[in-house]
Amino acid sequence: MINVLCFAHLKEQIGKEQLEVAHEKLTVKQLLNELQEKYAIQTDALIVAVNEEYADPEDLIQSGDTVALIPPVSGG
Amino acid sequence: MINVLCFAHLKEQIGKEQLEVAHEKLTVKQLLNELQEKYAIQTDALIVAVNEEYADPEDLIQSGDTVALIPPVSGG
Amino acid sequence: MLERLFIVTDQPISVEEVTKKVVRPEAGAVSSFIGTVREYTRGRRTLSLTYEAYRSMAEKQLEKIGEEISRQWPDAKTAITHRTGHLAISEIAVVIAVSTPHRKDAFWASEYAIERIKQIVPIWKKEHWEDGEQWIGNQLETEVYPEGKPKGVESHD
Amino acid sequence: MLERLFIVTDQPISVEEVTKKVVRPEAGAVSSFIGTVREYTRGRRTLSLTYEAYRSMAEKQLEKIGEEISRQWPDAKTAITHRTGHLAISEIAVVIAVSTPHRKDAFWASEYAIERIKQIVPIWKKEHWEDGEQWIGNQLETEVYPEGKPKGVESHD
Repeated sequence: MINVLCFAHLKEQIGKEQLEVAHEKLTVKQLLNELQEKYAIQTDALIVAVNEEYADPEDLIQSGDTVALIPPVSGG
Repeated sequence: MINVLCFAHLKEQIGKEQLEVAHEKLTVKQLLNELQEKYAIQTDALIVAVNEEYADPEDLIQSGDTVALIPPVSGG
Repeated sequence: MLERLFIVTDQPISVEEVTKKVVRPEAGAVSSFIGTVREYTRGRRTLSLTYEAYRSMAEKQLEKIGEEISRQWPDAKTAITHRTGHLAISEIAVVIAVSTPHRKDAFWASEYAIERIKQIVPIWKKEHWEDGEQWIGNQLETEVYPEGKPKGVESHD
Repeated sequence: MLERLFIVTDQPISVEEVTKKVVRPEAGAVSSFIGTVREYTRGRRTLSLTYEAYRSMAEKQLEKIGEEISRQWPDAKTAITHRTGHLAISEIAVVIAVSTPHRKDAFWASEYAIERIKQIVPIWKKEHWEDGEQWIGNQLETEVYPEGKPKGVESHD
Protein backbone atom coordinates (compact mmCIF):
# COMPACT_ATOMS: atom_id res chain seq x y z
CA MET A 1 0.00 0.00 0.00
CA ILE A 2 1.30 3.45 -0.93
CA ASN A 3 0.22 6.43 1.10
CA VAL A 4 -0.45 9.56 -1.00
CA LEU A 5 -0.73 13.02 0.55
CA CYS A 6 -2.61 15.83 -1.20
CA PHE A 7 -2.22 19.56 -0.60
CA ALA A 8 -3.72 22.90 -1.57
CA HIS A 9 -6.04 22.82 -4.58
CA LEU A 10 -5.41 19.10 -5.10
CA LYS A 11 -6.78 18.32 -1.68
CA GLU A 12 -9.92 20.25 -2.62
CA GLN A 13 -10.23 18.67 -6.06
CA ILE A 14 -9.67 15.13 -4.87
CA GLY A 15 -11.69 15.81 -1.76
CA LYS A 16 -9.24 14.04 0.53
CA GLU A 17 -6.01 14.78 2.35
CA GLN A 18 -4.79 11.27 1.94
CA LEU A 19 -5.22 8.40 -0.49
CA GLU A 20 -4.14 4.80 -0.41
CA VAL A 21 -2.98 3.22 -3.61
CA ALA A 22 -2.60 -0.55 -3.81
CA HIS A 23 0.73 -1.23 -5.51
CA GLU A 24 3.87 -3.07 -4.62
CA LYS A 25 6.15 -1.00 -6.83
CA LEU A 26 5.76 1.61 -9.58
CA THR A 27 7.44 4.72 -10.90
CA VAL A 28 6.49 8.26 -9.99
CA LYS A 29 5.34 8.77 -13.54
CA GLN A 30 3.14 5.69 -13.45
CA LEU A 31 1.54 6.79 -10.22
CA LEU A 32 0.82 10.25 -11.59
CA ASN A 33 -0.78 8.78 -14.70
CA GLU A 34 -2.98 6.59 -12.58
CA LEU A 35 -4.09 9.48 -10.36
CA GLN A 36 -4.68 11.70 -13.37
CA GLU A 37 -7.11 9.20 -14.82
CA LYS A 38 -8.84 8.34 -11.62
CA TYR A 39 -9.32 11.87 -10.24
CA ALA A 40 -9.22 13.98 -13.41
CA ILE A 41 -6.41 16.12 -12.02
CA GLN A 42 -3.73 17.95 -13.96
CA THR A 43 -0.39 16.42 -13.05
CA ASP A 44 1.95 18.24 -15.45
CA ALA A 45 3.03 20.83 -12.90
CA LEU A 46 3.16 18.49 -9.93
CA ILE A 47 6.37 17.54 -8.26
CA VAL A 48 6.31 14.37 -6.25
CA ALA A 49 8.06 13.83 -2.96
CA VAL A 50 8.75 10.30 -1.79
CA ASN A 51 9.34 10.02 1.94
CA GLU A 52 9.82 13.78 2.14
CA GLU A 53 12.41 14.03 -0.63
CA TYR A 54 11.69 15.38 -4.10
CA ALA A 55 11.70 12.59 -6.66
CA ASP A 56 12.16 12.30 -10.43
CA PRO A 57 9.54 10.80 -12.77
CA GLU A 58 11.52 7.57 -13.16
CA ASP A 59 12.15 7.05 -9.45
CA LEU A 60 10.57 3.97 -7.92
CA ILE A 61 7.89 4.03 -5.28
CA GLN A 62 7.41 0.98 -3.10
CA SER A 63 4.68 -0.25 -0.84
CA GLY A 64 5.03 1.50 2.52
CA ASP A 65 6.35 4.74 1.02
CA THR A 66 4.68 8.04 1.69
CA VAL A 67 4.20 10.04 -1.48
CA ALA A 68 3.24 13.72 -1.53
CA LEU A 69 1.79 15.52 -4.53
CA ILE A 70 3.42 18.93 -4.47
CA PRO A 71 1.88 21.70 -6.58
CA PRO A 72 4.17 24.65 -7.32
CA VAL A 73 4.88 26.14 -3.93
CA SER A 74 3.92 29.66 -2.89
CA GLY A 75 5.17 30.15 0.63
CA GLY A 76 7.23 33.04 1.89
CA MET B 1 29.37 84.01 22.32
CA ILE B 2 29.69 80.79 20.35
CA ASN B 3 28.79 77.52 22.00
CA VAL B 4 31.14 74.65 21.06
CA LEU B 5 30.24 70.98 21.73
CA CYS B 6 32.93 68.30 22.04
CA PHE B 7 32.47 64.55 21.61
CA ALA B 8 34.32 61.26 21.94
CA HIS B 9 38.12 61.57 22.27
CA LEU B 10 37.94 65.37 21.90
CA LYS B 11 35.78 65.64 24.96
CA GLU B 12 38.41 63.64 26.84
CA GLN B 13 41.35 65.63 25.44
CA ILE B 14 39.81 69.03 26.02
CA GLY B 15 38.34 67.84 29.29
CA LYS B 16 34.98 69.49 28.71
CA GLU B 17 31.75 68.70 26.89
CA GLN B 18 31.17 72.31 26.06
CA LEU B 19 33.25 75.45 25.43
CA GLU B 20 32.31 79.06 25.01
CA VAL B 21 34.25 81.09 22.48
CA ALA B 22 33.94 84.89 22.51
CA HIS B 23 33.50 85.94 18.89
CA GLU B 24 30.90 87.88 16.97
CA LYS B 25 31.63 86.22 13.64
CA LEU B 26 34.32 83.95 12.19
CA THR B 27 34.70 81.11 9.71
CA VAL B 28 34.71 77.43 10.58
CA LYS B 29 38.36 77.30 9.56
CA GLN B 30 39.28 80.21 11.81
CA LEU B 31 37.52 78.62 14.76
CA LEU B 32 39.33 75.33 14.21
CA ASN B 33 42.69 77.09 14.04
CA GLU B 34 41.95 78.85 17.28
CA LEU B 35 40.92 75.66 19.06
CA GLN B 36 43.91 73.78 17.70
CA GLU B 37 46.28 76.31 19.21
CA LYS B 38 44.48 76.66 22.47
CA TYR B 39 43.86 72.96 23.21
CA ALA B 40 46.60 71.26 21.19
CA ILE B 41 44.05 69.13 19.35
CA GLN B 42 44.34 67.72 15.86
CA THR B 43 41.63 69.31 13.74
CA ASP B 44 42.47 67.93 10.27
CA ALA B 45 39.94 65.11 10.45
CA LEU B 46 37.23 67.08 12.21
CA ILE B 47 34.02 68.02 10.54
CA VAL B 48 32.15 70.91 12.03
CA ALA B 49 28.40 71.13 12.40
CA VAL B 50 26.81 74.53 12.87
CA ASN B 51 23.36 74.39 14.42
CA GLU B 52 23.18 70.65 13.69
CA GLU B 53 24.08 70.90 9.99
CA TYR B 54 27.47 69.94 8.56
CA ALA B 55 29.40 73.05 7.51
CA ASP B 56 32.27 73.82 5.15
CA PRO B 57 35.55 75.46 6.23
CA GLU B 58 34.56 78.81 4.74
CA ASP B 59 31.07 78.91 6.29
CA LEU B 60 30.46 81.68 8.77
CA ILE B 61 29.73 81.13 12.45
CA GLN B 62 27.98 83.88 14.39
CA SER B 63 27.51 84.64 18.01
CA GLY B 64 24.61 82.52 19.32
CA ASP B 65 25.38 79.58 17.03
CA THR B 66 25.95 76.10 18.40
CA VAL B 67 29.00 74.48 16.87
CA ALA B 68 29.84 70.80 17.21
CA LEU B 69 33.26 69.30 16.60
CA ILE B 70 32.57 65.99 14.88
CA PRO B 71 35.35 63.41 14.71
CA PRO B 72 34.92 60.72 12.05
CA VAL B 73 31.81 58.85 13.10
CA SER B 74 31.71 55.18 14.04
CA GLY B 75 28.10 54.33 14.83
CA GLY B 76 26.12 51.42 13.47
CA MET C 1 19.71 20.49 19.27
CA LEU C 2 18.31 22.44 22.18
CA GLU C 3 16.69 25.09 20.08
CA ARG C 4 14.79 24.46 16.89
CA LEU C 5 16.04 26.81 14.19
CA PHE C 6 13.65 25.79 11.39
CA ILE C 7 10.01 25.79 12.29
CA VAL C 8 6.61 25.68 10.63
CA THR C 9 3.94 26.74 13.09
CA ASP C 10 0.29 27.75 13.26
CA GLN C 11 1.09 30.24 16.04
CA PRO C 12 1.93 33.95 15.59
CA ILE C 13 5.65 34.53 15.02
CA SER C 14 7.80 36.74 17.23
CA VAL C 15 10.48 38.61 15.28
CA GLU C 16 12.43 39.03 18.49
CA GLU C 17 12.44 35.32 19.24
CA VAL C 18 13.65 34.26 15.79
CA THR C 19 16.29 36.98 15.78
CA LYS C 20 17.58 36.03 19.22
CA LYS C 21 18.33 32.50 18.06
CA VAL C 22 21.11 33.73 15.78
CA VAL C 23 22.65 36.51 17.89
CA ARG C 24 26.07 35.42 19.16
CA PRO C 25 29.38 36.98 20.22
CA GLU C 26 31.18 36.33 16.95
CA ALA C 27 28.46 37.91 14.80
CA GLY C 28 28.06 41.66 14.58
CA ALA C 29 25.22 41.74 12.08
CA VAL C 30 21.81 40.15 11.79
CA SER C 31 19.63 40.60 8.76
CA SER C 32 16.03 39.67 9.36
CA PHE C 33 13.46 39.34 6.66
CA ILE C 34 9.82 39.59 7.67
CA GLY C 35 7.18 38.64 5.15
CA THR C 36 3.77 40.10 5.92
CA VAL C 37 0.38 39.75 4.27
CA ARG C 38 0.03 42.50 1.67
CA GLU C 39 -3.37 43.97 0.95
CA TYR C 40 -2.98 44.61 -2.77
CA THR C 41 -1.32 42.26 -5.23
CA ARG C 42 -1.45 43.01 -8.93
CA GLY C 43 -4.10 45.62 -8.18
CA ARG C 44 -6.42 43.13 -6.51
CA ARG C 45 -7.44 43.50 -2.90
CA THR C 46 -6.65 40.60 -0.65
CA LEU C 47 -8.81 40.21 2.46
CA SER C 48 -6.76 37.45 4.08
CA LEU C 49 -4.55 34.48 3.28
CA THR C 50 -4.43 30.84 4.21
CA TYR C 51 -1.10 29.05 4.26
CA GLU C 52 -1.00 25.28 4.13
CA ALA C 53 2.19 23.29 4.59
CA TYR C 54 3.46 19.78 4.29
CA ARG C 55 4.87 20.49 7.67
CA SER C 56 7.40 17.75 8.31
CA MET C 57 8.91 18.08 4.85
CA ALA C 58 8.74 21.89 4.95
CA GLU C 59 10.82 21.96 8.11
CA LYS C 60 13.34 19.63 6.49
CA GLN C 61 13.52 21.91 3.45
CA LEU C 62 14.04 24.98 5.64
CA GLU C 63 16.87 23.12 7.31
CA LYS C 64 18.30 22.38 3.88
CA ILE C 65 18.23 26.09 3.08
CA GLY C 66 20.17 26.67 6.30
CA GLU C 67 22.76 24.14 5.12
CA GLU C 68 23.00 25.79 1.71
CA ILE C 69 23.63 29.11 3.43
CA SER C 70 26.32 27.57 5.62
CA ARG C 71 28.07 26.25 2.55
CA GLN C 72 28.06 29.65 0.85
CA TRP C 73 28.64 31.72 3.98
CA PRO C 74 30.45 29.41 6.43
CA ASP C 75 30.22 31.87 9.33
CA ALA C 76 26.47 32.40 9.00
CA LYS C 77 23.86 31.15 11.43
CA THR C 78 20.28 30.94 10.16
CA ALA C 79 16.85 30.60 11.77
CA ILE C 80 13.55 30.51 9.89
CA THR C 81 9.97 30.30 11.11
CA HIS C 82 7.03 30.05 8.70
CA ARG C 83 3.43 30.43 9.75
CA THR C 84 0.47 28.36 8.57
CA GLY C 85 -3.28 28.80 8.81
CA HIS C 86 -5.45 31.86 8.36
CA LEU C 87 -3.66 35.23 8.34
CA ALA C 88 -5.08 38.74 8.28
CA ILE C 89 -3.55 41.69 6.40
CA SER C 90 -0.20 42.75 7.88
CA GLU C 91 0.22 39.56 9.89
CA ILE C 92 3.64 37.93 9.73
CA ALA C 93 3.90 34.91 7.42
CA VAL C 94 7.62 34.26 7.68
CA VAL C 95 10.66 35.47 9.60
CA ILE C 96 14.18 34.72 8.45
CA ALA C 97 17.15 35.74 10.58
CA VAL C 98 20.77 35.33 9.54
CA SER C 99 23.73 36.45 11.60
CA THR C 100 27.21 36.86 10.19
CA PRO C 101 30.41 38.54 11.36
CA HIS C 102 30.11 41.09 8.54
CA ARG C 103 26.94 42.76 7.42
CA LYS C 104 27.04 42.30 3.64
CA ASP C 105 26.91 38.54 4.07
CA ALA C 106 23.87 38.79 6.33
CA PHE C 107 21.91 40.67 3.67
CA TRP C 108 22.89 38.32 0.87
CA ALA C 109 22.18 35.22 2.91
CA SER C 110 18.73 36.30 4.09
CA GLU C 111 17.79 37.35 0.58
CA TYR C 112 18.98 33.96 -0.62
CA ALA C 113 16.82 32.28 2.01
CA ILE C 114 13.57 33.97 1.00
CA GLU C 115 14.20 33.18 -2.68
CA ARG C 116 14.80 29.53 -1.84
CA ILE C 117 11.71 29.31 0.35
CA LYS C 118 9.68 30.36 -2.66
CA GLN C 119 11.33 27.59 -4.69
CA ILE C 120 11.69 24.47 -2.60
CA VAL C 121 9.59 24.59 0.57
CA PRO C 122 6.22 22.80 0.34
CA ILE C 123 3.99 25.60 1.57
CA TRP C 124 1.03 26.98 -0.35
CA LYS C 125 -0.89 30.19 -0.12
CA LYS C 126 -4.56 30.72 -0.81
CA GLU C 127 -5.66 34.30 -1.37
CA HIS C 128 -9.13 35.33 -0.22
CA TRP C 129 -10.66 38.21 -2.16
CA GLU C 130 -13.98 40.01 -1.97
CA ASP C 131 -15.21 37.98 -4.94
CA GLY C 132 -13.55 34.63 -4.48
CA GLU C 133 -10.46 32.77 -3.44
CA GLN C 134 -7.62 30.96 -5.16
CA TRP C 135 -4.55 28.86 -4.43
CA ILE C 136 -1.54 30.78 -5.69
CA GLY C 137 0.48 28.89 -8.18
CA ASN C 138 4.11 29.76 -8.09
CA GLN C 139 6.72 31.39 -5.99
CA LEU C 140 7.19 34.40 -8.23
CA GLU C 141 3.64 35.48 -7.51
CA THR C 142 3.12 36.27 -11.15
CA GLU C 143 0.78 33.46 -12.07
CA VAL C 144 -2.52 32.35 -10.66
CA TYR C 145 -3.96 29.02 -11.75
CA PRO C 146 -7.03 30.16 -13.67
CA GLU C 147 -9.16 27.29 -12.43
CA GLY C 148 -7.27 26.29 -9.38
CA LYS C 149 -4.98 24.15 -11.50
CA PRO C 150 -1.25 24.49 -11.97
CA LYS C 151 0.15 25.22 -15.40
CA GLY C 152 3.70 24.67 -16.57
CA VAL C 153 6.48 22.80 -14.87
CA GLU C 154 8.47 24.21 -11.99
CA SER C 155 12.10 23.44 -11.58
CA HIS C 156 12.78 22.40 -8.01
CA ASP C 157 16.48 22.57 -7.47
CA MET D 1 3.94 62.54 13.86
CA LEU D 2 2.42 60.21 16.42
CA GLU D 3 5.23 57.73 16.34
CA ARG D 4 8.91 58.60 16.29
CA LEU D 5 10.61 56.68 13.53
CA PHE D 6 14.19 57.88 14.11
CA ILE D 7 15.44 57.55 17.63
CA VAL D 8 18.69 57.65 19.58
CA THR D 9 18.16 56.14 23.03
CA ASP D 10 20.09 54.88 26.03
CA GLN D 11 17.50 52.13 26.57
CA PRO D 12 17.66 48.56 25.18
CA ILE D 13 16.13 48.29 21.72
CA SER D 14 13.26 45.97 20.88
CA VAL D 15 13.52 44.53 17.37
CA GLU D 16 9.80 43.83 17.43
CA GLU D 17 8.94 47.42 18.24
CA VAL D 18 11.08 48.96 15.51
CA THR D 19 9.82 46.44 12.99
CA LYS D 20 6.17 47.06 13.88
CA LYS D 21 6.50 50.74 13.05
CA VAL D 22 6.95 49.97 9.36
CA VAL D 23 4.52 47.07 8.89
CA ARG D 24 1.53 48.24 6.86
CA PRO D 25 -1.10 46.78 4.53
CA GLU D 26 0.60 47.91 1.31
CA ALA D 27 3.97 46.41 2.23
CA GLY D 28 4.62 42.70 2.02
CA ALA D 29 8.26 42.73 3.00
CA VAL D 30 10.29 44.12 5.88
CA SER D 31 14.04 43.90 5.99
CA SER D 32 15.47 44.52 9.42
CA PHE D 33 19.11 45.01 10.15
CA ILE D 34 20.28 44.40 13.69
CA GLY D 35 23.77 45.49 14.61
CA THR D 36 25.12 43.73 17.72
CA VAL D 37 28.34 44.08 19.66
CA ARG D 38 30.86 41.65 18.21
CA GLU D 39 33.43 40.07 20.48
CA TYR D 40 36.35 39.92 18.07
CA THR D 41 37.32 42.67 15.62
CA ARG D 42 40.53 42.38 13.66
CA GLY D 43 41.52 39.52 15.95
CA ARG D 44 41.26 41.63 19.09
CA ARG D 45 38.85 40.76 21.85
CA THR D 46 36.34 43.44 22.75
CA LEU D 47 34.93 43.30 26.27
CA SER D 48 32.28 45.95 25.79
CA LEU D 49 31.51 49.14 23.87
CA THR D 50 30.43 52.62 24.70
CA TYR D 51 28.44 54.61 22.17
CA GLU D 52 28.26 58.37 22.46
CA ALA D 53 25.97 60.48 20.27
CA TYR D 54 25.30 64.08 19.46
CA ARG D 55 21.75 63.05 20.04
CA SER D 56 19.64 65.83 18.58
CA MET D 57 21.71 66.00 15.42
CA ALA D 58 22.00 62.22 15.17
CA GLU D 59 18.21 61.89 15.13
CA LYS D 60 18.03 64.55 12.42
CA GLN D 61 20.62 62.67 10.38
CA LEU D 62 18.72 59.40 10.78
CA GLU D 63 15.64 61.21 9.54
CA LYS D 64 17.67 62.45 6.58
CA ILE D 65 18.61 58.86 5.77
CA GLY D 66 14.90 58.02 5.82
CA GLU D 67 14.30 60.82 3.33
CA GLU D 68 17.13 59.62 1.08
CA ILE D 69 15.56 56.16 1.11
CA SER D 70 12.14 57.58 0.24
CA ARG D 71 13.64 59.38 -2.74
CA GLN D 72 15.28 56.21 -4.04
CA TRP D 73 12.49 53.82 -3.08
CA PRO D 74 9.32 55.94 -2.98
CA ASP D 75 7.20 53.13 -1.51
CA ALA D 76 9.56 52.41 1.37
CA LYS D 77 8.89 53.21 5.02
CA THR D 78 11.91 53.34 7.33
CA ALA D 79 12.45 53.27 11.10
CA ILE D 80 15.82 53.37 12.83
CA THR D 81 16.74 53.22 16.51
CA HIS D 82 20.35 53.57 17.67
CA ARG D 83 21.48 52.86 21.19
CA THR D 84 23.95 54.87 23.27
CA GLY D 85 25.82 54.16 26.49
CA HIS D 86 27.60 51.05 27.67
CA LEU D 87 26.86 47.82 25.77
CA ALA D 88 27.92 44.26 26.50
CA ILE D 89 28.87 41.67 23.87
CA SER D 90 25.84 40.63 21.76
CA GLU D 91 23.74 43.59 22.87
CA ILE D 92 21.88 45.42 20.14
CA ALA D 93 23.45 48.71 19.03
CA VAL D 94 21.15 49.55 16.14
CA VAL D 95 17.95 48.32 14.52
CA ILE D 96 16.92 49.42 11.05
CA ALA D 97 13.59 48.33 9.60
CA VAL D 98 12.44 49.09 6.08
CA SER D 99 9.16 47.93 4.60
CA THR D 100 8.44 47.91 0.88
CA PRO D 101 5.80 46.32 -1.32
CA HIS D 102 8.48 44.11 -2.91
CA ARG D 103 11.24 42.38 -1.06
CA LYS D 104 14.31 43.28 -3.15
CA ASP D 105 13.81 46.95 -2.37
CA ALA D 106 13.61 46.23 1.35
CA PHE D 107 17.03 44.56 1.32
CA TRP D 108 18.66 47.29 -0.73
CA ALA D 109 17.17 50.07 1.33
CA SER D 110 18.16 48.65 4.71
CA GLU D 111 21.66 47.96 3.48
CA TYR D 112 21.80 51.55 2.23
CA ALA D 113 20.69 52.77 5.66
CA ILE D 114 23.43 51.01 7.60
CA GLU D 115 26.09 52.27 5.19
CA ARG D 116 24.82 55.82 5.57
CA ILE D 117 24.69 55.58 9.35
CA LYS D 118 28.38 54.79 9.30
CA GLN D 119 28.98 57.88 7.14
CA ILE D 120 26.83 60.75 8.34
CA VAL D 121 25.35 60.13 11.79
CA PRO D 122 27.28 61.73 14.68
CA ILE D 123 27.67 58.66 16.87
CA TRP D 124 30.99 57.36 18.15
CA LYS D 125 32.05 54.03 19.49
CA LYS D 126 34.67 53.34 22.11
CA GLU D 127 35.99 49.80 22.30
CA HIS D 128 36.99 48.43 25.68
CA TRP D 129 39.65 45.71 25.56
CA GLU D 130 41.45 43.72 28.21
CA ASP D 131 44.45 46.01 27.88
CA GLY D 132 42.94 49.38 27.16
CA GLU D 133 40.25 51.28 25.37
CA GLN D 134 40.00 53.47 22.29
CA TRP D 135 37.59 55.65 20.39
CA ILE D 136 37.10 54.10 16.97
CA GLY D 137 37.95 56.41 14.18
CA ASN D 138 35.97 55.76 11.07
CA GLN D 139 32.90 54.05 9.81
CA LEU D 140 34.73 51.36 7.92
CA GLU D 141 36.17 49.98 11.14
CA THR D 142 39.57 49.66 9.53
CA GLU D 143 41.39 52.40 11.35
CA VAL D 144 41.94 53.12 15.00
CA TYR D 145 43.38 56.45 16.06
CA PRO D 146 46.74 55.39 17.48
CA GLU D 147 46.69 57.95 20.27
CA GLY D 148 43.03 58.68 20.42
CA LYS D 149 43.45 61.19 17.62
CA PRO D 150 41.84 61.15 14.19
CA LYS D 151 44.03 60.91 11.12
CA GLY D 152 43.09 61.86 7.59
CA VAL D 153 40.01 63.63 6.37
CA GLU D 154 36.64 61.95 6.10
CA SER D 155 34.26 62.88 3.36
CA HIS D 156 30.81 63.43 4.77
CA ASP D 157 28.49 63.47 1.84
